[in-house]
Amino acid sequence: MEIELLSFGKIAEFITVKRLMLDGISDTDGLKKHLEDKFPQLSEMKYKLAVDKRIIQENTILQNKAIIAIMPPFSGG
Amino acid sequence: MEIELLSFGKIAEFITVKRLMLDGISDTDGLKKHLEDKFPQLSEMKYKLAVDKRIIQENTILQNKAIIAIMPPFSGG
Amino acid sequence: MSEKKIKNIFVKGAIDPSFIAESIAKHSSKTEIGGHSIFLGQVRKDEIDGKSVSAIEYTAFEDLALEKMHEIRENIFEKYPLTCMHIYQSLGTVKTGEICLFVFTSSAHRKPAIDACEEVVERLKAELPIWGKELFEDGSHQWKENK
Amino acid sequence: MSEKKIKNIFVKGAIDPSFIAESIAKHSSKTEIGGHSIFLGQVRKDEIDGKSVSAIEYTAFEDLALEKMHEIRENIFEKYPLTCMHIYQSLGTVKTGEICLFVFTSSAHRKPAIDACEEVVERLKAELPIWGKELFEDGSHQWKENK
Repeated sequence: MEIELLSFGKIAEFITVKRLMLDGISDTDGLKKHLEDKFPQLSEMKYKLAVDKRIIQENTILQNKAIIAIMPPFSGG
Repeated sequence: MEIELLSFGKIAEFITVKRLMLDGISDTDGLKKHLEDKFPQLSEMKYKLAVDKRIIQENTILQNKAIIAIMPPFSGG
Repeated sequence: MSEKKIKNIFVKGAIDPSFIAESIAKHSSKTEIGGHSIFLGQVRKDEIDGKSVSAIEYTAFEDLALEKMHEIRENIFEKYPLTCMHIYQSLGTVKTGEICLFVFTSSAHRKPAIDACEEVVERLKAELPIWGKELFEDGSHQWKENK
Repeated sequence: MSEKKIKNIFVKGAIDPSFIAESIAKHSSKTEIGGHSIFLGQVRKDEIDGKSVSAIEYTAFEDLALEKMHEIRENIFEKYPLTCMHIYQSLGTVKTGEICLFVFTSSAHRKPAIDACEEVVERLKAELPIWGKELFEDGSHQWKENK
């Protein structure tokens, strides 16, 4: 399965890859573990995921070609 | 004793006298009764007095030449 | 704020939006500010018994109002960590749709500015000897009452 | 408000005080309005370890932010009897002392405008995917965190 990655703010400084091939990963919990292994800085910070432009609060099944946004805490305003 | 009267808002429409000679009246309770007798409209509305630019909450002794403001409910802003 | 310097708050007629813009712009040099809260009162075209308000004519017991405002200002500065506070109230005639009150508070973080602004508006309306006379299009009038 | 018309809130760079004045002036024809509440965010020259912030550079996940803002807008209009609500957030670089956020609510009586304005500011800061990068005078940076 292939997903598209959008990273923002501080996270965009160390996750610059735009596309990811996932093997044996089918949901966002699996994706989080994969990303935190690959980018240890991520495991030290708070972040949220959005799947296809919807912020998710709980584990979510991933579809092929999903667009995943990785977002650090918001600081607008 | 002579006092100066300042009337405002709706009250200025019916109390137009600027000076008042008071006989046998020594405090604001006495003055209120006197004014309400003389201007019956006053007894039908809420109003506050200020003596020498201080809004009074309770009965206050009047001095000669006191400046008394008669003020209907405020409506600034 | 402890010396007794009474600031004027009264302006003749409506408050122009360009005056508000200038007030805001003046704060760009105060770089410790993070948030501004502004309240504007606008004269409403109320309808009463089929008659429309065309303007409000404001009068005040000015000396007493300014002293009272000074007291409120000192209370508010004691209560909230504000950088600045500016207050302007119209006297004379202000037409419907025009601005008659401008309260402007600023602080490093948003909360004090927001809370102080609201409190100033409430206290100004309740405590300042100012009266609004609602003028109708047919020449009649009624005295405004604050809620 | 029920049809899905997503309004843009983003403006490039700082928000000019004259733009705020124009926004206010446009409401003079809405004579059912009695009160406007405005919140302005201004970029603060914070000092961190002896270094001063010179600007904030804002980025956003724009699509998601606009959808979220639309949802907040609908909630706020359901909750408060507002006449209007306008929201502008800067993207790109905003220097210290400049305005980066403009929230503007209006209602017949003051309370809904004041409460709605505060709620919009709080929700915007908490819920919109926007990020501020504080740029220091020496070229370094840190990512802003909302409190």
